[in-house]
Amino acid sequence: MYKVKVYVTLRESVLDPQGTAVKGSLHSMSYNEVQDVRIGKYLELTIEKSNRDLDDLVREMCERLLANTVIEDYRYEVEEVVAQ
Amino acid sequence: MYKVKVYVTLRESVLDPQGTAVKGSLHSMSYNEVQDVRIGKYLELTIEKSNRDLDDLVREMCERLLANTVIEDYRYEVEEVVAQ
Amino acid sequence: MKFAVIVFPGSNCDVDMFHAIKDELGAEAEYVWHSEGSLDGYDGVLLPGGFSYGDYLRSGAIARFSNVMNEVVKAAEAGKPVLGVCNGFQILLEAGLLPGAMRRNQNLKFMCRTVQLKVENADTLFTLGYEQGEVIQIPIAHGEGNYYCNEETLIKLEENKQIAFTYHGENPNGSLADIAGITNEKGNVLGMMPHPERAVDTLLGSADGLRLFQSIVKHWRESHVVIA
Amino acid sequence: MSLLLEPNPELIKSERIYAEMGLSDDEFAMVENTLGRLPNYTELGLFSVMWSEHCSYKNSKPVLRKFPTTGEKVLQGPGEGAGIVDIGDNQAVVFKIESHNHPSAIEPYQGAATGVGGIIRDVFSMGARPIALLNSLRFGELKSARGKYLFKEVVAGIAGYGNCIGIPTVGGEIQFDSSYEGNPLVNAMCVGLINHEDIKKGQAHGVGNTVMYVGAKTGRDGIHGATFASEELTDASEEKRPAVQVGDPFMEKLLLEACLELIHSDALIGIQDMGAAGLTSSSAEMASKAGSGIEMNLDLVPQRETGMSAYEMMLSESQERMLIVVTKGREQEIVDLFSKYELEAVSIGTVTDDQKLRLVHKGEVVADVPVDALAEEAPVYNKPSSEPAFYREFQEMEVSAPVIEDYSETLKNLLSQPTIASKEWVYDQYDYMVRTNTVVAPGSDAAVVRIRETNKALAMTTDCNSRYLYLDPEAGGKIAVAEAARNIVCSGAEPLAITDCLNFGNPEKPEIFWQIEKAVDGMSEACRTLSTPVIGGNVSLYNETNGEAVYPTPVVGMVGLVHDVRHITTQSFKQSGDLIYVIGETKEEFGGSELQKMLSGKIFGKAPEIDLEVELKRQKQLLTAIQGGLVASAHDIAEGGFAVAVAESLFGEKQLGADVTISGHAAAALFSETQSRFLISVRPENQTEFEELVEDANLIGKVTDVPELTISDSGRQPIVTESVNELFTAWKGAIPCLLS
Ligand SMILES: Nc1ncnc2c1ncn2[C@@H]1O[C@H](COP(=O)(O)OP(=O)(O)O)[C@@H](O)[C@H]1O
Ligand SMILES: [Mg+2]
Repeated sequence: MYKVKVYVTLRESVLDPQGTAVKGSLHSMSYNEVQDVRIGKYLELTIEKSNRDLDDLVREMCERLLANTVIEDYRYEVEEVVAQ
Repeated sequence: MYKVKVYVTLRESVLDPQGTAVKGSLHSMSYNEVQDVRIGKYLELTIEKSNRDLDDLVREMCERLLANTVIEDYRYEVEEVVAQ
Repeated sequence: MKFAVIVFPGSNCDVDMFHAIKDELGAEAEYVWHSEGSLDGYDGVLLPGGFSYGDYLRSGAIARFSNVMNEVVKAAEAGKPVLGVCNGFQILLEAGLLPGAMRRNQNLKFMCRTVQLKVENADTLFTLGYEQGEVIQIPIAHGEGNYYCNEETLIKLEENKQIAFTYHGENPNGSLADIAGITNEKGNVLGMMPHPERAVDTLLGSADGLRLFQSIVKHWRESHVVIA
Repeated sequence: MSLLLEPNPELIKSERIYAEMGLSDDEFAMVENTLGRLPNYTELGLFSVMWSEHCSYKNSKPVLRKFPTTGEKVLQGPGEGAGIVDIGDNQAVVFKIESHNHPSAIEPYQGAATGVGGIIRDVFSMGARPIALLNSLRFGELKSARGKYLFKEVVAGIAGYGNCIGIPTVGGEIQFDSSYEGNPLVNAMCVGLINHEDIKKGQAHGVGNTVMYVGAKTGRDGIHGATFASEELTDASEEKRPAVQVGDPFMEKLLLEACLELIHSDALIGIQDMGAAGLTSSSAEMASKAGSGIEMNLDLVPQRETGMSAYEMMLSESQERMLIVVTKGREQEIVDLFSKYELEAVSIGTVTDDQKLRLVHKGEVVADVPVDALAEEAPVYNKPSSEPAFYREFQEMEVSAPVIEDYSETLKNLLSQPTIASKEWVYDQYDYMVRTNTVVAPGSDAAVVRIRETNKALAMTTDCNSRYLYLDPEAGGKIAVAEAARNIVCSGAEPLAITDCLNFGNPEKPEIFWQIEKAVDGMSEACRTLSTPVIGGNVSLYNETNGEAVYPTPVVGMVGLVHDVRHITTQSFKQSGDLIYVIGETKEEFGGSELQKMLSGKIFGKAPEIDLEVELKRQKQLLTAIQGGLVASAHDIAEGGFAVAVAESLFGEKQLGADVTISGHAAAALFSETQSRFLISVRPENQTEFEELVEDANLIGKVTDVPELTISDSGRQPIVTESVNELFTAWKGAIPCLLS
């Protein structure tokens, strides 16, 4: 069993209205130390071992569904866990 | 300068409609290896050094704004970066 | 009776609320910008629907830090009627004036339609114009109306009769215990996802929402007379 | 982050770098000639976007001139952000439709969302309060995963933007055909309301006045979007595409409220949105229309990213931005006004008298170009046109009525065709009620939005059956306008004017250009006959995927005036015992029909005929009857023919049925798509008066209180007996079922 953590973030040139709004709010709450905020998605997948290569599998799922590669980048980390 | 990565996830006891929907889609695309999907937020904050303790600062921002602790948990990682 | 209609950046049902009060209810209403520091002179506070701060991060999360929210808390503590509709409800939750939190609708879609609500408690100052158990027609329009609270809170809500409205028939968003609207313990703060201000004129469908506003005014008049 | 060195003028010429930006050799020579020198890279960028089809209409202008654009009530025709029509009481209605087809094919959610954002800006930049949104969508059949994805995301994008900004999305139309598989069409329309004295124009008058930039910061998104929209989509489009624009409806809501406050300031001289070709088109057009020039210091432009070049800033299509011109010396008032909404207003330039667009960046003049050359004097082409061979073939084809064994079954199947089926899955996601003025929500013929503090209301619709246009663009063009007017009239309104979006294939192909010409001929004639001038619109060409064009799709957006809210009429039957009429006779017309497509998988033959004089007469008589209070329900007979129309009239809230008798050939009577027909119900006490007024009305049956549809043929034999619930389920469940 694997736990796969996927991070999906907006590409660099792409506007992040959410991040901008949160930054504005933090400033109005006087957290002026905050210079920038970018907001993305964080997914935790629990995946069973199968005969497919895990990296292949995860990459394929990201490209096809989990990330919108037109505007988003993704990366992931794999952790092997012992099934309970 | 610090880069702080904040992960906000729904509490275990709270149903995650989005995660359930994504899991359903993955299954319908025949990724049957996927046992579970949980979806959260991933925030990247760029924070300037100030006289406040960074951990205090981040925790406070999370508790007050970035996470709703009625339904969400959060954790974060700090990375020190060299300002350009 | 004079109402404050609070306007946050991104509120968009403020106009509807204003017209419902002025044109249909015939009471006084004024817009109050989110940066205002006082709500003196208003007898009731209305937090309208919309997308304050774009609903970015979480709906209501940013708006609740507006200046005016300190005043809304004070008004609530002073026992003035405070009504939050849709985004207004979400803001009240984020501000801790009402217990619980909102999740995305179970089907993950925004939904706009007229639904049936059951009046669960006709004894509040907002619902005294309805019959206990009456079924009314009120529109909804939201993407995050899936109410959640923990078990303990739910028991308390039930025991204290804080559940004002539930969805009758189909539950459109998956909310816990079919909850559509709840009050605080004292009963002077009501948050609800459906839009009573959209149901004040039969030309547009239903006028069932008007009685909610009439209830507030009736209660105010009665308590006012007593005090005077 | 673009550290690419910009090529110098000589290299631009010798390496034909202009060709990559979409300029031809001749056009480049024109630029060189106008400037009296070679353009630098930034200047080349200005010309390439301004001379793209999207901005210059270089291929469509000669055709657009054919549209009737004037009328007694027209206050503003084509040429500004949106057209304006007088509706009395010192009020006017402002509306326009625009396409966002190519961006939606690449990133459907954001493409559709920013399309909505753009058309809203066009309306409030005139000074009008946007009161309603509509759309017109075309997709491939809902079969492929990609097709479903595009459909779902486009709808979500439209909903996401409109709901957040708080303008109700009250109507639209959706057609599914394989010709749109790779190139969906996403057209968005916005309707606004204005008082006469508030009308603003996009003009930069008054030498020395200040040019200010308001709204969102500029990033590298959408650079060359206009050029991109003026090319065919190919498999290589992936690489060429600019950074996708992301819409920020929250920002636009603030911008909208700030601008509507701004229009009451007498410091405001001119205002225009930064749409396609952003800063370039807004500045050049504002100056050109006023006969002035503009000088801007690009260092002052609010920037979201670092190290942007002049070229990038001028060509960026970042959303939610406006350019305004204000009286010199009064800039601070404007800054204060915008800061209330947490928005930036920044002085970036001045109005000059030399009719040039001069740009300074980092202390250097980086462009110095005559504004008229960019805006007014873009090349115009009269493209060759030729009738395609398939048109002749279609004209000569005899299409007979198909043989149908089970009429009930056929009706049910028709009702579950996605083009006909209920669109509730779609409009359930749109907040169509916000602002609490929506009297007739999506689901009837036209949407109706009341005007507060008056007795009046506005009816609005978008229409186009592109299958008819494919068979016969001229007839189809007439039908598109007539059908829109029919919908308006059925809802109790007087048609006022139209806006149009001409979605076609590559105009460089003579057969495509012929389609454009013929469609516009047909539309123009219909607009003249029905007295609905064209007050604005948009052209979207090059809608092709790997060489295959979409069906010719000139979408018509029409607005009508309801003189008294009591005239508002909907399509559903109201009570048992009411008499059912069909206005107009039925012919055997199956070319391009839903039935033909369903049974044979393709369309062929002649499009339905239309006589505009007959159309006008019936519309006038029907409207008079409605205004006289004689009509209980009114519905136009369109896709799927009479049987579908009668079924739809039964899908209201009341549990009613209908018992009707048809005459003539059964398949035609039920499913032919003959034009200029209406399905009406009338209370029995109004029978005589109604029949006297509406010449071509034929009584065919009654509304009943048993929820069942019974249709008998001329021999009084029932050929359809079906429970309304059964029909309703087929109709309502079709789209969710296709998507699941
Ligand atoms: N198909 C059309 N029919 C009538 N007018 C049109 C059509 N296409 C464009 N126009 C008019 O030409 C003018 C320029 O259009 P456009 O460049 O799309 O304006 P904008 O950039 O403000 O959207 C507008 O006033 C528009 O109404
Ligand atoms: Mg525009």
